[in-house]
Amino acid sequence: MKDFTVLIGGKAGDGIDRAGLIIAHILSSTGYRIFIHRDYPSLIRGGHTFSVIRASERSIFAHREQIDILIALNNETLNLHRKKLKENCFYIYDSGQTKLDGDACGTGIPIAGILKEENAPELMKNSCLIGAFGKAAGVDWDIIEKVFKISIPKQVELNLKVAKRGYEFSEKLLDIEKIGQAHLPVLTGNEAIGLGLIAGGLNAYIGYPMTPSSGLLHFLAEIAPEFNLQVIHAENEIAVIMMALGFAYAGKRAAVGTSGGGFCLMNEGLSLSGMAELPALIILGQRTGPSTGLPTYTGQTELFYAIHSGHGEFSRLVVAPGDQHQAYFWSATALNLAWKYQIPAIILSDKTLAEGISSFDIEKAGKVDVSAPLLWDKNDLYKRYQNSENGVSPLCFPPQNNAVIKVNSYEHDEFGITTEDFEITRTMQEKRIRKKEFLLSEIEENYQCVNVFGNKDSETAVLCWGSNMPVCVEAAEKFGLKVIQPVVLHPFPLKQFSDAMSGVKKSIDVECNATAQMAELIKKYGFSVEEKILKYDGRPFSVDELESKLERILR
Amino acid sequence: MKDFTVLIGGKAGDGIDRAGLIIAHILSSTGYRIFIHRDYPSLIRGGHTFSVIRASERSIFAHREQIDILIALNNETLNLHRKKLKENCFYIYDSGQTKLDGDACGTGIPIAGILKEENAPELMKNSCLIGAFGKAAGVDWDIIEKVFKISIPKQVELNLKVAKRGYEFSEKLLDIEKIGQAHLPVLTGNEAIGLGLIAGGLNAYIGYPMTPSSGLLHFLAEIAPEFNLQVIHAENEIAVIMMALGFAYAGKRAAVGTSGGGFCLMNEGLSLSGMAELPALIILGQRTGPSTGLPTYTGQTELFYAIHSGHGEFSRLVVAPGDQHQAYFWSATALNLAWKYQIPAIILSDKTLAEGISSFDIEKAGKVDVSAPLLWDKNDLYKRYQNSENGVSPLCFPPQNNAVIKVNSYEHDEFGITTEDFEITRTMQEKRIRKKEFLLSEIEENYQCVNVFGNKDSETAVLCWGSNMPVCVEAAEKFGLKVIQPVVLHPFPLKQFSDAMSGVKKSIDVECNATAQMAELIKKYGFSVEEKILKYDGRPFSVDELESKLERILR
Amino acid sequence: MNQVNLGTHAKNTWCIGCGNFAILNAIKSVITELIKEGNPAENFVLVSGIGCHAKIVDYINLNSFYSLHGRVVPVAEAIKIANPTLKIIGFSGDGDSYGEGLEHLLFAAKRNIDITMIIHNNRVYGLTTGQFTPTSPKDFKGRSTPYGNKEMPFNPLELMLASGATFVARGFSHGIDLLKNIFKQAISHKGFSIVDVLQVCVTFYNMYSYYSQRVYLMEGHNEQDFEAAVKKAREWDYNSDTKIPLGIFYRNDLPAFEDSFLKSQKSGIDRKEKIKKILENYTIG
Amino acid sequence: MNQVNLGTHAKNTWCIGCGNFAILNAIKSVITELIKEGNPAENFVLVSGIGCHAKIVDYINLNSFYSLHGRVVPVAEAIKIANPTLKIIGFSGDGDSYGEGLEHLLFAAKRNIDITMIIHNNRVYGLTTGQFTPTSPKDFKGRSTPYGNKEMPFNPLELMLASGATFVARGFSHGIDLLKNIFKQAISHKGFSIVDVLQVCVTFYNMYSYYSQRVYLMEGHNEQDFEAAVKKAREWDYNSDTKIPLGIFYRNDLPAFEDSFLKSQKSGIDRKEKIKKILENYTIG
Ligand SMILES: Cc1ncc(C[n+]2csc(CCOP(=O)(O)OP(=O)(O)O)c2C)c(N)n1
Ligand SMILES: Cc1ncc(C[n+]2csc(CCOP(=O)(O)OP(=O)(O)O)c2C)c(N)n1
Ligand code: SF4
Ligand code: SF4
Ligand SMILES: [Mg+2]
Ligand SMILES: [Mg+2]
Repeated sequence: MKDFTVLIGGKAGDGIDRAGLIIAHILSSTGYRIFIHRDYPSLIRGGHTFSVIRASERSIFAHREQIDILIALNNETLNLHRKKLKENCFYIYDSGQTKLDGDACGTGIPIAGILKEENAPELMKNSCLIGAFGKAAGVDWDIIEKVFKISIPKQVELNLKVAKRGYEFSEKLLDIEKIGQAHLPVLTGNEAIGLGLIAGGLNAYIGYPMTPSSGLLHFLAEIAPEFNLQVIHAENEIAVIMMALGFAYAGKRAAVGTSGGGFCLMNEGLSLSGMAELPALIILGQRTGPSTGLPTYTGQTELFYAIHSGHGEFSRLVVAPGDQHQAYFWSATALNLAWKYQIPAIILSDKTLAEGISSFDIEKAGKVDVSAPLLWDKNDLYKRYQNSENGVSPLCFPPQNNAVIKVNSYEHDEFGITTEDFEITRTMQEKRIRKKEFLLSEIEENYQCVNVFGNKDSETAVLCWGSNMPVCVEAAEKFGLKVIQPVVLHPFPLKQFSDAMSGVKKSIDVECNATAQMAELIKKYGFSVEEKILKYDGRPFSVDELESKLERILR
Repeated sequence: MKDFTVLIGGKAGDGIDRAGLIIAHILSSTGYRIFIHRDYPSLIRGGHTFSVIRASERSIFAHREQIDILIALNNETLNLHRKKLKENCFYIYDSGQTKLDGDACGTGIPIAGILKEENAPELMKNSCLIGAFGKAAGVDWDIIEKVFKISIPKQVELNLKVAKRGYEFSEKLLDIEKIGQAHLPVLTGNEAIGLGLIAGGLNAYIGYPMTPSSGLLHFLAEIAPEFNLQVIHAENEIAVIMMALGFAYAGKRAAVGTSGGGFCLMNEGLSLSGMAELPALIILGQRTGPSTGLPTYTGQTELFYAIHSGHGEFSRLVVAPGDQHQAYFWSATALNLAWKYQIPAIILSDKTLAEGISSFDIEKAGKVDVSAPLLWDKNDLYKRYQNSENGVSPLCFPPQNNAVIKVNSYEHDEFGITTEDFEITRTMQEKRIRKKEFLLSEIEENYQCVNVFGNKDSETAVLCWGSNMPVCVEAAEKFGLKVIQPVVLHPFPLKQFSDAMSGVKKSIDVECNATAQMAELIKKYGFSVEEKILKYDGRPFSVDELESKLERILR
Repeated sequence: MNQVNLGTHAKNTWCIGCGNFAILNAIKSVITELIKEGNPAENFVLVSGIGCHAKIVDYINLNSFYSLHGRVVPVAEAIKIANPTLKIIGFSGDGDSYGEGLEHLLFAAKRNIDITMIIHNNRVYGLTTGQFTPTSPKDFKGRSTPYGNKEMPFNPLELMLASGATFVARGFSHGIDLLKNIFKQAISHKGFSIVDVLQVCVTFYNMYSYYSQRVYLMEGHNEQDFEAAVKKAREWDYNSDTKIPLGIFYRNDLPAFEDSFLKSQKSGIDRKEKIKKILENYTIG
Repeated sequence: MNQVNLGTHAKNTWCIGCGNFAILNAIKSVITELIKEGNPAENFVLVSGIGCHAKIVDYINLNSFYSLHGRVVPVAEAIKIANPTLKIIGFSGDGDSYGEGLEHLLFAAKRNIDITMIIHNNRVYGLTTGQFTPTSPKDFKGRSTPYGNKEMPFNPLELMLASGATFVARGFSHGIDLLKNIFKQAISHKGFSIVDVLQVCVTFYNMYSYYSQRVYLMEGHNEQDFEAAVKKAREWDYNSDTKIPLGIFYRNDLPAFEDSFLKSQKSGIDRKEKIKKILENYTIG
């Protein structure tokens, strides 16, 4: 069995996340590629929460509905998820919490008894279940031992004892083959973005907690000392974006992360970034909206908003990576491009990507580096807004001897001094807007802005963007379809997209929103979609779900 | 002469605005229709400022470049504007301020001397020049006297004395015919919007000063007692929009006004308006952006932003009136529609409309009324978000016996209680989005959402929106072209627009922005424009300027 | 009207032991009393922000506006101005009203508008799982400050007194009788009232025993004396290790903002007639 | 370096007699002195908001960031953290920093970050032509409050003291020597400093003679004494008709925020190597 799924569920506060991650590490260290989908409500305790851990021989970034093993911390979990089991009895449960009815057959672990006997606290019940899972999946005990030793901060020995009891109590259900592949790290999308930013030269991260981007703030705050990163949790999102622009003025690469509500508050600063030509990188983690919505669930509703946010007209970059590898690559690249063109860049993430966990292969992600922006040559008088063919002016940063560096939110002349002159206004508007064309031709030439997956000869294509890419690729495989994913969404890579669409007779648009925003976007360029598969209940597509929706369309 | 233009200019702080307005009233009371274009820098004193007062037999809302009489308070004015004079010598100037060169010929008024002789303060120099203008334009003295008596708050007699001296000193330059038309009031666009809102049932206006919308705040604050209006100047724009939603919750119709930067800060509240289904009316006065830009100049750069602002997906209404009459009508109508559908509505205004002054004929503006929203029938249990065919739920307001009224920024059930259930989420998303279709069919049926002017049989159409409408209509007339103006921009009135476009072979897009946003918008519906006339230097088109641009295209 | 049922069908999802329960119970009992005393239930409007605290409006079967993070105050103000007969109670968190929305809070105090703000001050962001807030002590290790935060906390009572609040009090989530007492007086106070509740977050910042050892009820304190109030408020600065006074720090009867506002709509204004009249003023000459 | 020319090609557009000229002249002369004393000109960064006050950055030939209405503070803070060798001077208005951006100001004071904020407090919105601001007196008739505003003003000094500012002063635009003196000390102060300048707006709120009759320079005041500072700050509440003290109210040397922050980038971090190391921590088992 080289592709299987484990679901572990319980109440919020039960430590499901952590337990899921340990299971993932156990499977990862046997050579599997991992994806974890986390489903949890916006609350701290109570409420049903579960993690779907999928392991496969191949690199994966989507979950499946059908499960091979179910681990249930409570009755609710069993009731909600048992029907997804491929094999009726392949579940592990706490026999103290759950009374099975007539057709009982799973593996009940008497956790309370075990904990009591080992003199272990209640929160070690997860260790016990993980142990039981290990046996059920046929994992060698020493692998479990190794993972526990590294990942459990306190009382490892006791945890191991409890786990061992679970291991011994359980029975083997699956026969998981070992895979002779490198053991890869397992990361959230937020972490992949964070590492990409660092690879792209990040100096400062400013944030205000907001799901699903808080994890990025936490991650960067944690590793800050390693990179002399300045990580600031500011008073609100307005301060966040304004601080980022202050850093940019001082020559430091800054990024900020938020979700819809916080992004709203950053719009004024975004417009300033465009006007003052101060690079800014914004990670916009989408979730189910409008307004507070479902804070811990997903959505893809900010495509147009990202493209049109902020008043006035100016150039910007909008990219929507689809998995950890793209997240790493495009975070670094967007940061470099923001600095090269002195523009705002937006990385459209979402809950699925940001908090989804998967195996990460840095070699597969693509090479990135810190590329220097255009710097002042120190000849002549310094003009912060010197006009140029591609609209980009040489930069320098205070303190710089013999240069006066003035940036301005008003319309300004080349020196950055306020003007209301109509000719200068026109010239400067054009300077700022022109950058878009140069940016577009650079990226169409140098980057894979539109990805094509699957059967490239198919006349039917699945169109998708962002975190829907992996699930589309996997589901499309079954039907031999082509999958087209524009990863750069603005400026729109029309050349690459048209190439990708050549030969396509029927296209099926897959999005996590109710109004088919990407379909709407490409309409402007003369492309229409024949079918739409839209989901807007906060939950991402599973592979099986999308397969069955495609099937209905295709038959 | 039944269409002529007067330009009065000087330094900021010289009282040009006021003088222009008095001239307008003088001309208005002789039966002329008036339009004033005000050009002033973002500063309080110094800097060149001028008003172009145009008078015509016909209703007008645009200025001309060529002028009939120039009134110059200083040398700069003379130098900047003399070349626009149709007749070389038709200018009036302060002979104390300005030394003419060789070919001198205008009417120099020795203002300082006159003021001294009359013992009048310096600021009465404008009265002197207005008097001189009166004679030059052939206006009867008693008309001037009447206007002065009503519009000058202090020292009327002395002002009149000074004016009379100017009158006597001057000579007749033009022969202005009296026009046997009703004497109409002269209003800014902001004032027309304010009156429209009141006609639509406004109870509260919340604002934070920002050009070009501050005038609306000032106007409504002034007339508040007449209508028991609550007018609040809040601490910032976030408070402004949140207060508006508080008023809506309590059953009071509220509107807010701002410009781009303040609108950014309102985005989060806009999304809440969509989610909580609390009606909100936002007047977005566009100016030259991005960022602070040119605060006192114009632009049309927020079309897409108005349509896509705020995170998540929900229904909204976006209208862009083109002149005082449309401003009045659509402000009332948008307020009614916002309440009928419980959605946010945005009125896209701009500096040209908001601060432009023109004659206003309430009969021509169209009939408006306060229409009641759907109210709870007081049977059954009250559900704030009761699902319904068109997505609209019955309203009631606290205090309401036997009803508990809960609104919520989270996804919620029909009672307004938070939910994370996927089915309720889907249902509620659809409820909110569905309103758009019903709104669209209602407005396409009941309102003129797309206006057609000029030669309806022409195969060439000028496309425009917002405050460009009047200048397009006038310029197009010269060439016998059709003019198409969608006044509702979202939801897009495709049926009416297609009808308007039927028979059009060539279309010329006229916009005050650099990226042709409306052309971009209609592209999605399969319409392309053959030519674009774009202006983005902060200044509105004058009729002559647009005529010459059209001419270049048409020949 | 002797049976008041304030429950709803919403499932309570606070952690077991959370200090929010005390606030919920206290406010329910105070409102129940007020209703029994003759205040119609429909006259109450609850407003909340976003955070653990904010869920409280889902749990009380009264009019409510579940608003945005940091935006309790302007919503509450507007509802009050729109209809001064309503009793507005705002529930907010320390992240909510001392952080994201601090400015609104200060302006409401400045205006002395007649709303009651109850701050669930657990000195941590609960709902977003444990970051530092404006009242967390210096060196607090939260998820955004794993090496300790570098800022001193605000003393919100001092800020409120400096801003013009006319009723300022502090309660503790483990002293429900005091909470009831304070809430009732705060709601009855005409003008802006704020109650800072030291609400224990058992999950991310469990200060239960710390507080229990330090809190004491002020006695003999003159609530009308502004200087004394400031002094008392400064006794504990939310950082140093001292005794923590509880109770009402300040109370002053001054004209409330909404009183100087125009009264709610007289019915029967003939808008059309009046518009015509106004237009006459614009028809000069 | 004896000739310092701080002029620019921007045309000055303030009204004749505006109090902003005094602030401009004072700051130019202080900076000139500081440059002559050996502080490189390029080490100064001026930050402004939007308003009449904000134009000042166009008139001084030094590094500057002409920011947004209300957003001077976060920009100034970030530049300081990005490079602590820079001297950051923020120019802001009363609408700007006591209104729209008040929250940022309080947080900067709380952090005690080493920036200097100069508030051109003309108690009116100048640039938007005369509306009331948070420091306008009650009953002020501005364009948004033609019948008088209904709110008491803030006392910004009191708020600043309550927020943790370590240098608090008040100047007057018609006392340039005092301004110079205060500005120089404020800039030299290590930590957050604020100077509230009673700046006369001759066009919309001409308080020149009012102030002239009431201002006095504090003497014998102990700047280190917080209690005394609060008392002095409360002497005039920006509303009542009393004497108005000028000078430095408070000064305290405490650790500044940016000091506890990581120092600016060591060069030569091998990002790729370190990323690999971090990934190892995510490769468990
Ligand atoms: C504009 C915005 N930024 C961030 C968030 C995310 N968020 C939700 S609750 C919260 C913190 C709440 O902290 P607090 O007010 O102290 O409430 P508690 O959970 O502690 O009761 C944050 C940051 C949001 N909803 N909106
Ligand atoms: C977000 C935003 N809201 C409103 C404005 C409009 N605006 C520009 S300056 C100003 C007031 C400035 O007042 P103050 O800070 O006191 O400065 P002053 O002109 O008096 O020096 C306002 C409201 C703006 N630029 N941005
Ligand atoms: S996280 Fe803290 S504040 Fe939130 S419910 Fe749990 S204990 Fe209460
Ligand atoms: S309006 Fe007032 S503050 Fe502005 S420049 Fe004129 S006098 Fe100065
Ligand atoms: Mg909290
Ligand atoms: Mg001011």
